[in-house]
Formats: sequence, structure tokens, C-alpha cells
Amino acid sequence: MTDIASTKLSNAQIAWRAAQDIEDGAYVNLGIGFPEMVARYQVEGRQAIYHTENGILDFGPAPTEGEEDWDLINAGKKAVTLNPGAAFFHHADSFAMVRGGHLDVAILGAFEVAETGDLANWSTGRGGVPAVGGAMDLVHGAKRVAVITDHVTKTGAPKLVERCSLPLTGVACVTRVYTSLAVVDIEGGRFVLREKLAAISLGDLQAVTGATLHTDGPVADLIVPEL
Amino acid sequence: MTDIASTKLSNAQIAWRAAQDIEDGAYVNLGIGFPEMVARYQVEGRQAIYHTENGILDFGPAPTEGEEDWDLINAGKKAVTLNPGAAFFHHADSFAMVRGGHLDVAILGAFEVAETGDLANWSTGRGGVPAVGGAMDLVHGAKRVAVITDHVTKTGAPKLVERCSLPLTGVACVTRVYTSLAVVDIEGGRFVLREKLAAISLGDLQAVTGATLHTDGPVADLIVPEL
Amino acid sequence: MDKTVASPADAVADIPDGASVMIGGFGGSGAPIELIHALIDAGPKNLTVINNNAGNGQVGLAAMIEAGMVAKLICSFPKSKDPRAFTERYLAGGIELELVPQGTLAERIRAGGAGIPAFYTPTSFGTDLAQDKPTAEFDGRGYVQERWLKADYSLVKAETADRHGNLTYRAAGRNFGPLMCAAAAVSIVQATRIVAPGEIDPEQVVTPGIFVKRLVRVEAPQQEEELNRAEAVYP
Amino acid sequence: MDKTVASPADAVADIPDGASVMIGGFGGSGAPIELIHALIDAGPKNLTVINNNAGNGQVGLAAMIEAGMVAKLICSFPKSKDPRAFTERYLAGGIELELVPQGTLAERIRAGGAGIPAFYTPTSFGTDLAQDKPTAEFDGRGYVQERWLKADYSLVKAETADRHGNLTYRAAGRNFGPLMCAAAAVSIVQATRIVAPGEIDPEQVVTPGIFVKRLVRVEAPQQEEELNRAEAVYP
Repeated sequence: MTDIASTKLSNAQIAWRAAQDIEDGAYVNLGIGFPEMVARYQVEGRQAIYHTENGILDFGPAPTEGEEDWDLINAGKKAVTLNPGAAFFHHADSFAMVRGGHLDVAILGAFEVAETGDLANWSTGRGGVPAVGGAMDLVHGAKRVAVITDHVTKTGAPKLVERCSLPLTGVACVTRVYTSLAVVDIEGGRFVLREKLAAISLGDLQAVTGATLHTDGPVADLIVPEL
Repeated sequence: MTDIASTKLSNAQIAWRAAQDIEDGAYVNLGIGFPEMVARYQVEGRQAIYHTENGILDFGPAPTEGEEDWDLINAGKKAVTLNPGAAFFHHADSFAMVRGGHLDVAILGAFEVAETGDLANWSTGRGGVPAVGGAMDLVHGAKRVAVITDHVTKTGAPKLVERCSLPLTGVACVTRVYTSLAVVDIEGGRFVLREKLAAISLGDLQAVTGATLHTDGPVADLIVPEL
Repeated sequence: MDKTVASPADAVADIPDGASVMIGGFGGSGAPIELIHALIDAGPKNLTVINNNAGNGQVGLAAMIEAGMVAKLICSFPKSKDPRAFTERYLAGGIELELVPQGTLAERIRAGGAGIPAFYTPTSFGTDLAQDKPTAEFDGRGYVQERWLKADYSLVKAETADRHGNLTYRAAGRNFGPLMCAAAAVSIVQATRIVAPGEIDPEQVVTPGIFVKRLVRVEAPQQEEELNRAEAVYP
Repeated sequence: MDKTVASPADAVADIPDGASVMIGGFGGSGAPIELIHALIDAGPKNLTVINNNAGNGQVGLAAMIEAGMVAKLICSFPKSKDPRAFTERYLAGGIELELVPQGTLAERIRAGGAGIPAFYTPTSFGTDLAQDKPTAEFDGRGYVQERWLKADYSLVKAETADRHGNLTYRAAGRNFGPLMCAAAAVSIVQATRIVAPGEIDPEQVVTPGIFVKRLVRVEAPQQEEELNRAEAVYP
């Protein structure tokens, strides 16, 4: 059996792979935390426009330290800059963009993704202080909702499952999952394997996946650069 | 019996009387046509701010002929000017002001007003091309909905009635009616007479009114200037 | 990113027979005359048009109705100084009318762009225009349920656009523009000026570019009211 | 017409025990620190606060919670770098939390200001946050019915105001401001500058004055994030 820990992609590599599917001119929302990394790997020659829930379209990277304007932040409350063509708007207009189907892609993290497209990414269900933010809005409305995630949890449990065990963020909303081992589409309530690392066998991949991986045509090698 | 035709107030005088009740600082919407006349008689020393459904707050009188900007019009599609402090906004925001209870007063015309506060002012029910515009929105949300109207129709029929016979604009929405003969409040499903022309007796006024005029305290003389 | 197309004709060329088309403007204020006239030249039939009014005179929407392109009109006030194009067809049974209170029309279009499939409003409760609509009581008051309104296309007149589609408007010409840009699958905007991204202050953008699909420059746009006062006829 | 009052203390003086208070801001961006601190000085108890978050550090909303003034919080994300004021009270059962998805929170407030008592949204359908809420199907998809949110007061930070209450904001500090001005019976706005009517271009007004009840000038407003980085404590 493959040593998954030494084979798997880094978060940067997962983000890079997800970035390859963002088309020129796309309006994109990246969830706070890990998904924000996708912006770093925007494909040369393509221009994506990033939306943040708190009311900016077309923001750019963080300013240099000491140059922050704390009224100019993203949904993760990190300081950002503006690109030429940026716009400010209030929260209701911002979520009109989200719910109204105006974003081309939303890329989110996950605790669990089910073969039904259900996503759990907001609550571990273990008590403490619950906090949802914009996650439940983002899973509805974007033309394409994708997840980037390690293929398994820190304890090795599958994150791609038949049914989510944690509180749901949304029902039947995810259509593609970029993991540390594979690229998997969700179609008709099934996981359909599109790409996998060449170093891992289909059997080994299935062994760390909590639901059946279907194939529908050839499975490509998941090839990413060193990063 | 009093000769109503020679005694009654002119439209300008009805508008003048309605204007006396507009408080300093009030946000006001005047229906298109006759109600627009109320703005001419704004009480000296008071400042009202006029709202028009098509997206202007604090517009002023018509420009001189030849100076019209046809992108700067009111809901009646007449050219207007701007006062200092004016603002433009889109139609959804404009009707948020209307429905959301932000206007202090809306003053509208009427075909019929019922003692229940029901208003009919948009359709004669006789076929032709129906057109409603903002009338049905205006009757909901303004803190005070008042009507200005001749006391009777051109054929002498009462316009203040027990129940409207024409298609309704709104249910239980009008709270005061300024007519050519009287000022009548609507309270608890009853017409309550507040002011009447001194020259007309209560009996004669009741005779041209389609529902019982109640009194609740003294009835003042309706006194207006020559205009 | 550059959303500019070469001409009004190019901008509307793919609007097919049977499409739903929102058209901005309140009366002549904000009416995208050049886009409407380009659509008349293209000549698709059997359109459903959403506009506050029903045209005036013999230009713009009135000319479009006169050309027999409009099967159904959704509007609040199908009257004007010279409404003959609509009135004649309507009274002859040649055009379907869905009459919607003005604020409800605006809110339905806003809902269409905002992903809100239905909402409740006090407007029209207890009137003929609420017939056959679901109603509900909230906190002791009656309300009517209204559905969102979306369209395949919208035609909107803006003042300044940048190439990403950020827009400003001119005076009360703003009216339905921001709402219709958001509520149509393909929003088509004519602007007096098209500038480089960054030339509109981000604080002053009225319609963010995400709501705009196509832009076309119309440097000296015609004003419907002025055309009508000159008794213009299109085509 | 002049909506200006003399000081933040005057602006919030009549907010009584048990009031509902919307507070603008997303994290520290747009947080009306001076108005919040004036409210802490005034000290009403048993308040229901509506804000996107639940405070950070020991200033602003966090200090208000620490002062024991907040009985209930309606928010989307009660976490921050230093959320101890809320967290401790919440885990001890000393504060009620109504958790609302962020877009639903914004839309409920917008509905409150716009006279829309209820609407349907896809957000939260099929999740724990939709428990006990009415649902409906439109065009084959499930939606949750949400109610408007209004408040007795709102505290909002603007950039420039004119004396009639027309407002502009600063960058992403705009966030909930325009919505909360409209949704509160008494909206209270602090602005860096208060100018004469006419000095804000009518095209650039973000919040029209009709939505604003009281204005107070706070010439050099504090920024919550900067206060927290300096480890400030209020009072």
C-alpha cells in the first residue's frame, strides 16, 4: 500500500490544481483560510475577479506590513488592497451576488463532503461557540461550488463519505472536490473520479474514501508542480 | 340648502389646507396630478422633503420652460429641479422608503374613500387600459395616508362612502380626508368630522356624504385663504 | 477583461424569438433608446417585455410594440401622453398585459437578481391585483406573496461604465437599471462613456461589474422625451 | 433641517433597558466605536444586539458584552481573534445567541427596512439552522422562510454626512450601515465630517437622509482593529 502521507499533495499544490479550473474573467469567492491560497496560483494570462462577502469586488493581495487599512479587509478580516476596477457595496447587495447566481465559482474547505453533494464545513457538532458566517450562503447560488481539502482527516478518517455525519452547511451543493490525492466530481449522487496521483492505485484511493469512487471514462494523472 | 357648487373650496384651497398639516422636517410623497399642488402651499418656516417614486429625494419645483432635463423628472413625468441635499436611488430602494414606513405623509387623490379607510383611486372598473403605478404601494407604509378630493363626484355622487364600489387601491389605509367641504378623520371604521365650511350645515354636509359623519368633540370651521 | 462590444446591433444580435427582455427606464428617463432601436432592427418576435411603462409616441418601446415584436408586457403603468401603440394592440387583444404595482415590480426584479424566489408585501393586499395570489398574516397584518422576476436579457442605459462593467447612471435615469442588470441572464448596457478600470472611484460605483455582461458605447444617447417632443418616428 | 446632535453621549442618551440595537461593522471595519463607548457610559441593560460578530478584545461590542449590557445577540459569526468577552458569557449561559447565516442576516435587516415581513432563501435549507422554520418549494427547489429584522435603534459609522442625513461610507466599512439605518426606528450615525446639504453629490449618496434620524460628528474616529492591536481596554 502506498504511503499516503509522503505521496499526497501539499495544501499549496491542492490550491494550485483548483486554480487551473478558474476561467479567464471568472467571478470567484474563496472561503476564508485555506481556500484563500487559490488566488496565489491564478493561471498566467487569465484574470479572475475576487468577491468578498463584506462588500468588495476585485480586491488584490495583502498590503505590505504596516500599510494596512483596517477598513479595507476581506471576509477573513485580513487587510487587502484594491485592483483597478474595484467596487464597494453593502452586505445585502454582496449576498445578492452570492445567492443570485452571479459568482462563477466558490471554493470552500470541508470537514466532510458526501457523494450526494452535501457539505459539512461549519460545525464540528461538539458544542462550544457555533459560528456560521457566509458559508451557508456561499454554497447556494455560485454557478460552481468546489471544495479543496485533504483527502482524509488528521486521524486518517475519510472526508469523502456516503452521508455527512456532521451538521450540514448545504444540501446537494458541491460539484467538484480537489483533494490531496485526487480530483473527484459529484454527478447524480455519485463520486466520479477524474484525476488521481499516479503513485496511488485506485484500490488504495478507494480504501481511504468513504463512498464508492465511480469512473466514467479515463482517470487522468493528477499532475502538479513542486511549490 | 346651501349651494355647494358656489361655496366649496377650490382645488388650490384643498391643497392649501392639506399643506398646513405637514410638519417641519416631514418626508412627503404627493400623488401625481392634483396632490402635487400641495407642495406650492408649504407653510413658511417649515421644510418638507419630497420623495418621488422614480428615485429622487428632495426635489424642487419645475424648471423654467426650456430648461428641462428629461432625466430629472418626478413620478408624473414632469421635469423637476433638485434642492441642496437631494439624493438619487434606484426603484427598489425608493419603494423600500415607501413600504418600509419611512415617509411621514402620503397625500393622494381618490375616486372613493370608505369609512373603513379603504381607498379606490386607480381604476374606474370600466375596462380600457388598467394602470396602477405606485398607488398601491403608497397606501402602505407611509405613517399617515391622507386623501385630497372634491367632496362629491362631477355628477354630485358622494365620494365618501360606506364601502367602495370601485376596485380598491388599499384596505384600511386612509386616516384623513381633505375635501372641498370638510376635513374628516377615519378612526375605528368611522368618519369623524373635524372641520367643515361655516357656510354649510351639518345636515347639508351629511346629505352629500355616503356614510354617517360622526363627531367627537367640537367641529371647527374650515377656514382657508383666497388663493 | 473587456465587456465592450462594437455596436448596439452586435449587443442585441443573439436575442431570439420568445425571449424575455427587461428594459430600463421610467417613461423616457433612462430609456435605452439605441439598444431598443437596434433590437427593432434585429426584429425578434413574441417577446415578453418587462418595463415600468408601455411606451410613448412612436420611438423606443412604443415602436417595438408597433413593430409587433411584443407578445406580453409586464408593467405598472401602461399609460403615457401618447400610448396609442400599446393601447390599440391591447384593446384588440393583440398583446397580453400583466399589471404589477410599481413597488412590487421593482421588488420582484430585485428579488430575481438577489436569489429570493418569493417574498411578502402589504402592497395590493385585499385588491383585485392580489387575486389568485397566496396571502399570509404576519403580526396581525395581511400580506401578498409575490414571486421573483427574471429575464433572459436586459437593456439598460448607464452614464459611465468601465470595461469591467462597473456603472454609474444619470439623475433619475437610474430607476430600474441596477435591478435589471442583476435580474437578467444577459444584461446589455449602453453607456455614454466607457473608461478604463480604476477610473470610476470604487465608492461611487452604483452597479458593480459582476451584474453586467455586455457594454456598448453610445456617445450621444437620444432621450425619449426629446424624441417625442420632436415627433420622431422609428424606424 | 439639521439632524446633528452635540455628542455621542447625547445621541444615545435615550436608549432604554431592554432595547434592541443594531450595530454596524464587520469585525472592526465600520464599527462605530465612539457611539458604542457612549452607550457603555450610559449603561442600559438587557439589550438585544444585532451585529455580524460578537466583539473582539476589550473595546467596542466586546466591552459592551463585558459590561453585562447584552442579554441576547443576533449574529452570524461570534468568533474573533480575542472573543473572550462573548465566549465566557455564552458558555456560562449568560447570554442568548441567535445564529443567522451572514447573507440571511443582511437580507433580514434589508427586509426590515424595506417593509417586507418575510422572504424565502435557499440558504440553510436542509440544515440545523432551518429547524422550526417554514419551508416551501419553488420551481422544484427547497427554500426557507425568514422574517424581517427591525430594531429600536441602530448605531452606524459613516464617513461624510450632510445635515439632512445623506451619507457616504469608507471602503468596506459600508457593510451593514445602509441596511441598519433603514431597519431601525431611530438610526444614530457618527460621521467623520458633517457638511451642508448640497455638498454631497446626489449621485454619490449611499444612504439617503430619510433613513437617518440623528447625526453626531466624530472627527477622528477610532478603528477597532487598531485599538485591539494597541491592546486598548474600555472603559
